[in-house]
Amino acid sequence: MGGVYAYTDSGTARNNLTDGLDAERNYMSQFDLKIAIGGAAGQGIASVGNILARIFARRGLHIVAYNAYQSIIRGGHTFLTIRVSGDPIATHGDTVDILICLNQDTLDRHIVNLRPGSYVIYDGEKLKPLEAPAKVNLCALPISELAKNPTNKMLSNTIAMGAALYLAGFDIDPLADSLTQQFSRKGPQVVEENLGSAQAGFDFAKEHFSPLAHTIPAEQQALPVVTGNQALAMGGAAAGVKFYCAYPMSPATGVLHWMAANGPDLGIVVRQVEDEIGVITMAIGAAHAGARVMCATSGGGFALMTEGIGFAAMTETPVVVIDVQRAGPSTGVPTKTEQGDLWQMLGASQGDFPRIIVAPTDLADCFTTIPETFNIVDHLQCPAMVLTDLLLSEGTGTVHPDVFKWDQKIDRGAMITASNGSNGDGPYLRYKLTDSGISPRAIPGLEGYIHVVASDEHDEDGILISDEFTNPHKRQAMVEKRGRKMEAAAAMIPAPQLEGSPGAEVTLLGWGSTKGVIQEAMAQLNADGVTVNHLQIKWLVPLHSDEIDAILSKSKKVFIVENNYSGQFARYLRSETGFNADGHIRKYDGEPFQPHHVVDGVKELLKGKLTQYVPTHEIMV
Amino acid sequence: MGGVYAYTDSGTARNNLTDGLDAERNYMSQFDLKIAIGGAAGQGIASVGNILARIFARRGLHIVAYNAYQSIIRGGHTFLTIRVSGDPIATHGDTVDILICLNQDTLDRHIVNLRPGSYVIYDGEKLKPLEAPAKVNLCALPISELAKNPTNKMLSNTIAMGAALYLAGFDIDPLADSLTQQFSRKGPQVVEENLGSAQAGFDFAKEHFSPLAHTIPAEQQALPVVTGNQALAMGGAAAGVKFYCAYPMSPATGVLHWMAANGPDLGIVVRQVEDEIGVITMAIGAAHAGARVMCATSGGGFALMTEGIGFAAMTETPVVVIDVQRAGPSTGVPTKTEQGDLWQMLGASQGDFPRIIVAPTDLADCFTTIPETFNIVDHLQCPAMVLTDLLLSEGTGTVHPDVFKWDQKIDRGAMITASNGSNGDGPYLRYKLTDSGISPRAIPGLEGYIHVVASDEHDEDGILISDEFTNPHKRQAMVEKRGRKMEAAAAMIPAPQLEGSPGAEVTLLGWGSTKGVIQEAMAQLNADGVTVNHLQIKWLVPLHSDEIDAILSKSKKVFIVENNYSGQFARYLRSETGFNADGHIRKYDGEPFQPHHVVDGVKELLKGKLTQYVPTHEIMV
Amino acid sequence: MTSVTIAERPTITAKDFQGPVDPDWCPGCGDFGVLNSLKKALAALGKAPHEVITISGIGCSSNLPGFINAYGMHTLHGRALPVATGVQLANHDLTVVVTGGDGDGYGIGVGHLVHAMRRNVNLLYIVMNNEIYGLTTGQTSPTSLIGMQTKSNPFGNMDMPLNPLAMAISGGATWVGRGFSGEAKQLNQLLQDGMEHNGFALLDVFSPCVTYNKDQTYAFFKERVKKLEDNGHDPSDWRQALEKAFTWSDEEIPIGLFFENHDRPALHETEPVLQKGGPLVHQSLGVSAKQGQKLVDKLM
Amino acid sequence: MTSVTIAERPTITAKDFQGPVDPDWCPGCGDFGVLNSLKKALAALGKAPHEVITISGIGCSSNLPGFINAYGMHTLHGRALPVATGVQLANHDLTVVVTGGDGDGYGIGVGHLVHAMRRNVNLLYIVMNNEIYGLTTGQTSPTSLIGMQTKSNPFGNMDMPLNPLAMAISGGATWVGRGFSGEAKQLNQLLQDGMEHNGFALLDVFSPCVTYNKDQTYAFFKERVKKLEDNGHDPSDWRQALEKAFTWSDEEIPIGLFFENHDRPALHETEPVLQKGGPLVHQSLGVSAKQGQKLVDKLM
Ligand SMILES: Cc1ncc(C[n+]2csc(CCOP(=O)(O)OP(=O)(O)O)c2C)c(N)n1
Ligand SMILES: Cc1ncc(C[n+]2csc(CCOP(=O)(O)OP(=O)(O)O)c2C)c(N)n1
Ligand code: SF4
Ligand code: SF4
Ligand SMILES: [Mg+2]
Ligand SMILES: [Mg+2]
Repeated sequence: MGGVYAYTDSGTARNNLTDGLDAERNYMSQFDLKIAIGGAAGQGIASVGNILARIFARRGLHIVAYNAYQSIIRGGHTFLTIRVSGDPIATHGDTVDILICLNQDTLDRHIVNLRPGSYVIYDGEKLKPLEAPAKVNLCALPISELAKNPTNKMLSNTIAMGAALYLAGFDIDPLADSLTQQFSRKGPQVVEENLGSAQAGFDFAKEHFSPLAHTIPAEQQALPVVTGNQALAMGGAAAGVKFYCAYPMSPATGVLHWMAANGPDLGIVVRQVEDEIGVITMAIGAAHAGARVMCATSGGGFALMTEGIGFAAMTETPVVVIDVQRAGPSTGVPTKTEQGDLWQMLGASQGDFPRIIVAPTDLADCFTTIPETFNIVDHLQCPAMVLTDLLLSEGTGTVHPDVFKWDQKIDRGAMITASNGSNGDGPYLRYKLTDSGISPRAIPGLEGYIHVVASDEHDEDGILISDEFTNPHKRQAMVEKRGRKMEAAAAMIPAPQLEGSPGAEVTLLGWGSTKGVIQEAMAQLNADGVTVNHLQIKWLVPLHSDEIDAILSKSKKVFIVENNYSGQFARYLRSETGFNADGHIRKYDGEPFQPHHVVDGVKELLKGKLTQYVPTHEIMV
Repeated sequence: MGGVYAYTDSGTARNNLTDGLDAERNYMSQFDLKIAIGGAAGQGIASVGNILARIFARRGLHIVAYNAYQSIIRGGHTFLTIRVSGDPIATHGDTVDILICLNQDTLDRHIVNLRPGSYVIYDGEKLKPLEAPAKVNLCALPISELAKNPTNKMLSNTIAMGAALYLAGFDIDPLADSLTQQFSRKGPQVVEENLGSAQAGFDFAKEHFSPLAHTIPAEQQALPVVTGNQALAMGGAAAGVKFYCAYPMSPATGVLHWMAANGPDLGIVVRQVEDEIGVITMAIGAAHAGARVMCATSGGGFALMTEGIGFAAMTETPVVVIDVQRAGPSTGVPTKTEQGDLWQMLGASQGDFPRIIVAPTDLADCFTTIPETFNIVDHLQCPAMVLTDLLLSEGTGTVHPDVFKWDQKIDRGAMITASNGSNGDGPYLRYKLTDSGISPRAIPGLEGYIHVVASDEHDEDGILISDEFTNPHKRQAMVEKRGRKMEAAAAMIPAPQLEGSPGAEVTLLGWGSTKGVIQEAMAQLNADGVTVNHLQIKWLVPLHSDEIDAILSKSKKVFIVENNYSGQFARYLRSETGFNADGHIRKYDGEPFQPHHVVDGVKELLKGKLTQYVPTHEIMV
Repeated sequence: MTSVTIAERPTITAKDFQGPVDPDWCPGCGDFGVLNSLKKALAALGKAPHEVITISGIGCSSNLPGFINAYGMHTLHGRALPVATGVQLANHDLTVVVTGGDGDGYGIGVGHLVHAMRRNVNLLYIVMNNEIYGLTTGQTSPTSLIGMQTKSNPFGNMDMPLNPLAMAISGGATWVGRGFSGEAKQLNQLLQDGMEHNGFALLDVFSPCVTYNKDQTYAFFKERVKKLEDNGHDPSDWRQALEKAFTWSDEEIPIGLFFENHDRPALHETEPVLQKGGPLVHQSLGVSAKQGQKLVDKLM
Repeated sequence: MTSVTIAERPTITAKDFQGPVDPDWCPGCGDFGVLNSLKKALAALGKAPHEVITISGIGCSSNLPGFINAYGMHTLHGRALPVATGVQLANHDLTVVVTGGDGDGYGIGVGHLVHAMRRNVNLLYIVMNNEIYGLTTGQTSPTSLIGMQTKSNPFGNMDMPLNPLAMAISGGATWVGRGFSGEAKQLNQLLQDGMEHNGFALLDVFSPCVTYNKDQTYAFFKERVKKLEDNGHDPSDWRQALEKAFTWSDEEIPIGLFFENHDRPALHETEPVLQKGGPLVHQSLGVSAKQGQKLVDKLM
């Protein structure tokens, strides 16, 4: 039996809930610290995360933060993990060194997962830990004693930060600076309360505990902290986006918020539209008029855009749509991650036409991909879909400041923007049949280039061949003209490269946002004596099938890692190459892979009894 | 290079324009007659076609009619071919025996394609043939002399029919009966004019020409003449559809028109909705309330429905959507055929979920498929897409009256429709985790079964696990529950069967509406000494991959025939099986395959120089 | 449908509509008031929970069906009305209540609203209008006032807000009202009347978002709302109704029943199949041999 | 944009707008009248063809851009308005004329219409209202009258028709008119006024479908239409405008300018980026090093 579920019936195993958390996996920097903060929505967790992230990033440490949250404004359970390292990192890691619990629920959920030597910080007067695993340090703070103002509930967060910084081996000054900055607009009293409380937390920890043993790297150039959505938006600005329109949808709304806040300064018109159909069609209108145009949504909003994607293709209008994937189908789990929209991108809209699909692989790549993609779509005059996911788009981390290159090449392709444009002989033909399939496009308003673009099939001059003048030969020529444009596409992008030793036992194959987790798993596996190399696919359409096939055919065993149920990439790869992977590591519970999930999966698959491994998420969020 | 165009770069040849029309290809019945009528929209061509079709079908002959028309109400060029045979037939064939030209344009376009021995009928007073091929009989009618009322322009059609019937070897009576019936409501004078004119045309032909040489079979049981859309609608009625809603869209509107005309009598509520988003969501509402619900659209309308498809999947609501494919992308060519929506069906909506996709293979199958599909979706509680195309849905032909079985099995699956329904112990759980993944559904209004269905992810009891109660383990269980439902699907449908000799040189592989043309090509090829067998795929999801693979792996050479540019089925098949075909025969000019296109393609591909053959449509319509 | 006759019914109270989980709305959210009044109104009308279906789109307000004990559908963003139309036509014995937000109903879903109104589908549509997108954490909605600063308009909204009541009155809704979740008693009555009305009833409710809308707060409305019934408004007069729909000032924002029209049949009453055969889901399926023969005969 | 100043302009006539092919509408179709009047109105305003863009959806009426010499976009069914909004905001030097049918604009596209009106996008929207779906060969449209028999309602339509003018007047359109393709002179004037209006102008035009609508024919309208300007109508008074919008009888179907409001800025005038920098397509692209540094600094 088969169908779209063809791959999923093969034997599947679950990892043991506590498996993989016991082993020490600090194979990277000397300095690698993981702090987690849990509590209810509305308890200020994101702000604790932001303060800590900035503190570390300002002294040049690398951070990655992942927030497991829910679609409610107050209550429920939010769990933010922030990992800090002396070296560049790409995931929030596997374990927690310091757990800050803002409510009992957090203590109950997470204490069982703590490793020996780790700390749990909580309000000792209000919360009671369940039995903790051996050698976990219970750091119960007497909050009411330490707080400098008993009516300010948020001070407990400040106290916990003070304690955490001591345990992490840092001094208090950067926290003091941050708090001063953060609270100065609320007046000196609030600043004082916060500074005093932070100090009290710090001192209490100093008195009762010894800090984690690691060497803190010397202070370096400060690093910017960015979310994937911000990086995408900034990439858009750098690429020369002049018109951004969107309809709010988690987890893509961050792009809109950045654009709305910065657009007016940057000369970008930003419009919130009535729905996603309006978004894509307004985007196409503005793009046809000559602007570089971007929009972003998530899977459900993209579904509404699909008719428009075909319209862009038929009129040959370049437009870039970001789809930030979340757990589906349908409304699904709006605050959880998944790589479940690939086939929606591949199948968006009826008929055959050129499209670009690209899945950025990390935060820096979110920025870089946008100008790259615009140059391609302007050249090919077709729509592009940029496929990220909640993990990447709402994920937060440091990137090197040089990533933000503002002098991007802006190549608008064969575009006529002035009346003395390169019309050549004869009347202007918007859809001139050329060898490349690319026909110079003139923007409306120019004398001498009048033409009509249509969603109906048309002739070289734009006149419809769908009504009175149907003609199978012209129709065939137009289909082939559009199709030919894809021949140039592959040459515009680099082929994917194998990372790691070519002769390795296992090749891990992933796409998009899983790059970091696979790399980290690869390092761990290699350290564990399992030789692994890695191929990450960014450009999905066009796909460098031959190059990929050449790499994979030399691999000993290929395991595909993806964050969905049905193996959307595995099936797509097979449709393009016929290639069958040896094993699959999949996750579709809403939470992202952690490195150990992949490590465990590889080891399990190597035993040869399974073809598919599905880890069970240990952290209950 | 690859991407969605992977297959299309391989060497492609064009047939010569007149190639394949010269050879005699009457390998079927002793009696095989092709009449074509051409003119402008508004000249009454469809009505001539209908009259002739009924005349032949009433005496038990088999007919197939295909109308090449345009998206205008008056003017342009319409070309209707009607083929009549003593044996069952499935295509309108390759050639024309009698060409009726209602305007000069038709004469100019089509006379060049006529074979020796054929006839061209036209108004000799108004139209002038270009040079005709040798031995074509020019049957110029003196219309003004023969017409019984000079002011009634439509009489020239009647005269032409009279002449055509004589040339075809029939007598005039059935035409007289038809005309009487057709015009009786316009009064005796109009009837008289028509009868007299028909007779005049008949007599004129008798006087000047000898009829075609063939034996006319004895009169048999009359056969019903039906379009694919009518058959789909009737299949819906037979399946127990109680609610039909749609938004008009060519070429799917015929289903709506049939339903609107017959629904009230049959107890079917028929609603025209404001758009296709409204259609699919209204359909889901009615289906959730307990009705069997169907709707139909074409690719652009389906694009708007995709978000709803995911909603049906998530709420586990059975609903059947017909997509009648037309030439895309976008508005494309609304009156032309294509098999270009397969990937849209495969990719419709974000996330992974069960869906059924079925492509009926002929007119009778249009009827039969609908009750089959309803029983499957009621069992699996998921959406189904029925994929036809303009060729099949607007194509007209005879079917055996026994095809219309009205005592269809109606199996609504695990459905609780009364308060004493099978609830078992404990509270009712709409999404109970079961081995099969199927959970009994209760319709709203029953005491004891209150529940809420949601597009958000939910627990067994329907309570959301997307907001406050997110839980990766429950999420995983729910994804797997829905996925498990597909395990039952394949067993509910028959595996495809190879037709023809298993050891043949070539296996022709097609899907959906191309069955007839491939069968006819196979017969021709076998007659020409090229042994060919044939595998036609109807059920696309689930796909019997193993069975198909087993058949194809035994084939010597597999050529895939499909009516699109990018090889949507070839790519899908490869995604499911890894199977690579040896050659491809594709057409994407808006017109359907004719048997000789496939015959020529096979012969060309067998020469070994090409992997893809694209015929050029000879008939300029 | 299996239902008991009124005489045998046990007394129904608001408690019977207590949902399986507590609402996860922010403390103080206006939607609590709507939910409570709805439960009371249903009880006051003597509806049994299984006779009622609430249908919503997506948004904070659209979470309501999960918080009430009744059949429910939590559909797609903006699509509650066509779903509800399907439900209502398939089983017109059900009491259909549609609930949602201003973004859901007046933004992405407004096209369906326009058509549902003119078709006079028999249902009550409650729009919890907080002049903001709540669930997506605070963007401009179609009813956000000019100048309002939101995450999507940090420099102030410049799009003129939509006037839902004027649109409904001039668009064919046969019952048009506005409530305020701070006016529970009137709201309860409006909900009852709207459910009793045969045809399309639109009830816009000011339901403050305490988290994201700092402009249109409880206090804002408390100061301004004036009850139509206190001022001799005649809801059968569309001119008066429109006049009041366009009234919005610091002195007066009218609430109450703006307009009603009892002269038009509801959609299901215009469907011969339903008039003949009763609720569709209880009618028999398929085609008899005789009917079938007639259909085939037409083809010959 | 390269354009000549008015003084240097060659005289423009309707002929300059002659399209590349003849319309393939049925002989007698009302849309011919609209096309002809539009060409004349454009010429009367002295527009050069390349300064104009016509944007349509899908339908017989939506084929118009193919039949006039101007820039054009023949978009998706129901989506002309958001496309046009994008064009207008990207280049507000263009004269944007949107054309389409009643099904396109009041049916599938009505949600966009509602929002485009309240945003006051500067364009003229011409709806060729034939009370039927023409291109799809004759189904009920949102303006089809009750009782009308069509292929999708062979037993007679029962849905109340939508009143586009009432919707526009109460929905924020700043210029609302109705023409009749049998009244060429008035139509020409209305088209000119609508194009000259700064903001959203809706012009509904009775444009008979001679092939599928046998009820609302030329004769039907000829007998009933009355010109507003002949009866002292005051288009600045929304109450009068609504009164007239609801007038539909065998004695009077008003045509002319129903309503206008010059007090609201058009959408592009509320966009600071456009007010500062002129048409967007002519502004420079990208981010300077200095601006970029500021953006990165915010992240540290
Ligand atoms: C197609 C689609 N687009 C966007 C969203 C994201 N979304 C969810 S709720 C919402 C707006 C909610 O606003 P409103 O209807 O006013 O409800 P409130 O939360 O204010 O009660 C949006 C935009 C979605 N779920 N689906
Ligand atoms: C998404 C979508 N649904 C349906 C159609 C089919 N369609 C084309 S035109 C049309 C209606 C046209 O009616 P109207 O807008 O009134 O234009 P008219 O032909 O009467 O001028 C429809 C339903 C389509 N093109 N796209
Ligand atoms: S965000 Fe606003 S609308 Fe949503 S629950 Fe909170 S207060 Fe209510
Ligand atoms: S069908 Fe009607 S609307 Fe279309 S062109 Fe013909 S007359 Fe005009
Ligand atoms: Mg809201
Ligand atoms: Mg129309």
